[in-house]
Amino acid sequence: MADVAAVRGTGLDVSRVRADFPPLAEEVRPGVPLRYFDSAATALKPAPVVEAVREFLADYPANVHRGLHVLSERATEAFEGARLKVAAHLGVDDPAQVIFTRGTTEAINLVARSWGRMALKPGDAIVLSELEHHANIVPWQMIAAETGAVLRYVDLTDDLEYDLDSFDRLFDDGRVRMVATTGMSNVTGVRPPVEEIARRARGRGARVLIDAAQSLAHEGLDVVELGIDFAAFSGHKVFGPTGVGVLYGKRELLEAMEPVLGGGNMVLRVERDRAVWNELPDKFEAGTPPIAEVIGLGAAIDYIESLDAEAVARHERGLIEHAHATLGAVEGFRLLGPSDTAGKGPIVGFTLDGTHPHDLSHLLDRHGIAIRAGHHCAMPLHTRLGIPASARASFALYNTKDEIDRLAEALGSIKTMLRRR
Amino acid sequence: MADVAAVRGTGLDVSRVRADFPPLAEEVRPGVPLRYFDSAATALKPAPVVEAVREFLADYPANVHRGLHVLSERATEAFEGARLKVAAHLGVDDPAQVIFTRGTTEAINLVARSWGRMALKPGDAIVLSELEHHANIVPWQMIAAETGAVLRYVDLTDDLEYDLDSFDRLFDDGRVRMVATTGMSNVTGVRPPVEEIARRARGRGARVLIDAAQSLAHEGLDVVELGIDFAAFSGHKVFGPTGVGVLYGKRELLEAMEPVLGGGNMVLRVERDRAVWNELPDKFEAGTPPIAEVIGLGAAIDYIESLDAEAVARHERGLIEHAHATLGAVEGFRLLGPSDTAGKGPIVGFTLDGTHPHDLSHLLDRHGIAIRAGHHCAMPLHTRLGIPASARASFALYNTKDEIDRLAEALGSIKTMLRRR
Amino acid sequence: MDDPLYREEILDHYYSSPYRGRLERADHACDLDNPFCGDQIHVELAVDGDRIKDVRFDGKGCVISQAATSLLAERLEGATVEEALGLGPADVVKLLGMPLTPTRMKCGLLGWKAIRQALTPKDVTA
Amino acid sequence: MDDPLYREEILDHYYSSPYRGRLERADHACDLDNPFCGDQIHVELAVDGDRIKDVRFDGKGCVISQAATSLLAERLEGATVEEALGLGPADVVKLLGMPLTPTRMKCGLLGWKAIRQALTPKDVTA
Ligand SMILES: Cc1ncc(COP(=O)(O)O)c(C=O)c1O
Ligand SMILES: Cc1ncc(COP(=O)(O)O)c(C=O)c1O
Repeated sequence: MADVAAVRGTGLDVSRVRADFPPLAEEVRPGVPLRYFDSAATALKPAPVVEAVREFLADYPANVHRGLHVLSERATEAFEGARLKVAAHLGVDDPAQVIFTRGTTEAINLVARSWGRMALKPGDAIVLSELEHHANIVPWQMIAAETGAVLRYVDLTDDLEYDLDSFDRLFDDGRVRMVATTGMSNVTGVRPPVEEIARRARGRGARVLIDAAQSLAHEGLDVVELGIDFAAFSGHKVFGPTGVGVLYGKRELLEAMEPVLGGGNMVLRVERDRAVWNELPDKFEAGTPPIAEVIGLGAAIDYIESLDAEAVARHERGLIEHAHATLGAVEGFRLLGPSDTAGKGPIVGFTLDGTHPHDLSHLLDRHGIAIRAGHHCAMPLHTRLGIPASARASFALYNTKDEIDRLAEALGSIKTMLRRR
Repeated sequence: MADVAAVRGTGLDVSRVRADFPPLAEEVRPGVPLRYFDSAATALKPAPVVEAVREFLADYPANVHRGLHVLSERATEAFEGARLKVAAHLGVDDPAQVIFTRGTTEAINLVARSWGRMALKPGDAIVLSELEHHANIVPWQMIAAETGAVLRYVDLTDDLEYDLDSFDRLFDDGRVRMVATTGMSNVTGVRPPVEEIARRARGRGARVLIDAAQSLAHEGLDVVELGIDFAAFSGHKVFGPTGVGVLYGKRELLEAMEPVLGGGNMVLRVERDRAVWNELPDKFEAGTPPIAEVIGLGAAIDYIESLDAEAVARHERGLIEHAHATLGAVEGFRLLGPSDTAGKGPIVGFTLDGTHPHDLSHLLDRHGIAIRAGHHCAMPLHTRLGIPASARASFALYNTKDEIDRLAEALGSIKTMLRRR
Repeated sequence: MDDPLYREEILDHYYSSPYRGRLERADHACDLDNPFCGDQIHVELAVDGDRIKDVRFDGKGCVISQAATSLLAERLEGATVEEALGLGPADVVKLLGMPLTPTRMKCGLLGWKAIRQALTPKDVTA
Repeated sequence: MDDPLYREEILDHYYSSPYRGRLERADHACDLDNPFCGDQIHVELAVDGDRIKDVRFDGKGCVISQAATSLLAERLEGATVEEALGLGPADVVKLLGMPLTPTRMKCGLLGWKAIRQALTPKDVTA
């Protein structure tokens, strides 16, 4: 791999990182090594994450909370330890502000339903953008239908970037109560200016939710510094296991909000006809939590923090610049979103003229190359683009420029192969 | 182990089964082997389950649904294969009736909210019993508060068994719309007569939900034969991973019900202001599902089905009879619930005179013995019993009579140690 | 790295199917789409008694969805309606000459579903 | 299998604490319970100036919650209110002479919380 040595100089030893991710050493078919460009769908899991999950399931698979035997104490310690790690990673002092969910989707639904029911009145507005994933659209549609609130969409620029002028105009009538925005588009990699969005929204009395599902795999998120009200992300996209996600919320809001799920652990007392809610974070964690998964997420956070964040960012910036240059040179390649890499993360949404994304993805798989094809759960964005589907190559810290070169080559050869005879 | 040979004759090779559960071979402290009597909180996981989860995370950690590369196809196949296994285990032909959730708690909440909003009117009644776990009480309290429905509780007999006469009387005014009952009390092991409950409820036009969280670890559940409308269980209590559970529902009901969580996968189409729901089961599975966990649950179902169910039942019957006899002989031991083992599963809820359950559990841990102490998320039952907390020893197929003898001995020695001087 | 699924014959059906187009008079027709990939298919059939005389299709989509529809059209011209309704997913796979993964199956079966739906008496359609 | 946490001294505090009972006149009092295990504690304090003269407690619960409260009562008789409010969880652990697991900590701190709450000026209580 040509660029490994170069990168080493920057503080990220990519070949060592790659050794932590078993599939990268595999061949998907004899002689065809895997090139994994689907980290935006789910990231590969480093060995310590896999081991943390395995260890819990095999060695101390006990339920947490109020167990008084050795296995349960160990499980509880690992579980609550992971909460501390997540809190620290988000810049939060108080671990009770970290609620474990199944994923980003459940986290956003929790806010939409619980905060929404409490705060939204008919005519109130929720501001979204066409960059959003369905997870940050449909829950708001549902609560809007229930409360009589309305959705407003920020315009995108021609480059598919978040338009702050359009954003400002949505506040004219003073009805905006919530601004929910992705930290990074999962289709184009575009990063809305969340600091500025948060600042302006707060200044106008609106709450702010950041969908950090994509961004947190590439950059930190200091929720306190940003002063945001809610943030959501998924374990499986930040090198952790499936089945776990996080909702961060401001304490005053979480305390005022009603729980969404009823059951064990979220109550202090249950009588026949009423119950008294437990304190944070338990109030929002009904039932047996995803214990192995939370512990695995803790290991993933450890993994991320063990790396030099600056070096990772530099490496990923190198990847996206290389991808724009190399893939952009392929005949018929059309990039979705800005060609300038400054405002985006390492995700390349594209189409290849005359080729359906499904065929492309299918045929790339013959080359061992994993990308995604489809609407990527971002139909409003595709409607705006006037295409039903697109192809997406997404990169993570374990990818290399060399791999991207293989993608460019494969695109070229597929284009030739599919050429109309 | 004295009884292993005896049990072998019945078709269950307990020592071989034990070898599948790594913690059973461990010492919790030097010289102190683990005796795990906390399976009702969470069951230990057999090696094939641990391996199935590990394999997904390490070797093919791809997102499911509509991925066109080799890893994603493999993940999708394993994921949907697990759904088929669960369906078959429940006697269901149509896998779309199997919805994956985080656990029993989320499954019951889904029904309470979605079916409840659709079906419940002010004054309608939901029938519960004091045997229920908070997971089968609080969600109904919440939807009752929202819809104006009321809860009615079936009386228990003096032996803490489900009283069918009292049950019948609750139907006098024709307002009962739902009967939700546990398949097995997690405190006493009592098994309500679910067949009869289902028959009578159906005959009076009420829907039936079975909380199979405890029962499914010990006996099959044929939802079609029972003719029930909904059933819920958790992976982690049937030897599977944490983070996954199942809701079974009748197709006609699931089709009429609205989704609870919005996001990716549960929609066919998303426009700016509206969305069209997907078909079953996707409509109720928003976002990235717990993929590793579902696959692990599939392995757990395989494991259960690889054993001779009759032999397991006989073994567990032997355990509970032995426990009643042996523990019952300990001075000051008070059994909660019926002393007849016929109507109960392998769970012993008890108190030991003059000993607080917490001290008991703490001190048993010194003997390597893991039990639970507390209200076990069944406060209404404890209120009825007039005690704030109890101790619980719960058994699974991997326990032995020999282990139960150790528990009896330890109870005796703790009683002596704590004796007032 | 060639994929036998995308062989010459299949690409011919994709790029220049003789069955692409519209009929002067269709007895049955159906529009279907797969929102997940945006594939769209329109099929038309002309039937004489219980025999299928002509099949045409139109649509946008991936090679597999379009070629499979064309192959089906070829297979069904001259067949009886009963025969057409008797075809299952396995027959579509046979026409394509290659097994499909579950995800690709959805592409492969779009035309089959449309034809089925077109030929199914309306009062029985779910 | 003996547990040093449940040693003679602790059991004495549990079974026959000299601090169990009620005061004739209490200046401060508090009731607390832990719904998860049903432990209940009632504490009373008599204060002279800024000095704690007498402490009594009553309650039901596990050895740890009751003994810890008794040990605290012993420790606080004669101490200043400021000193009492300065005690933290670590001090309770020191009195018990053994580390507690997080779950057991909840038992161990019940009396400490009750005393703290009793001594905290009411307008500051959260
Ligand atoms: C009878 C019963 N129902 C429901 C539950 C809740 O299951 P979970 O915590 O896995 O959601 C449990 C276990 O805690 C239980 O024993
Ligand atoms: C930006 C964004 N938000 C939300 C989600 C939903 O995450 P999950 O499916 O893990 O709930 C995703 C990923 O699918 C995403 O990319």
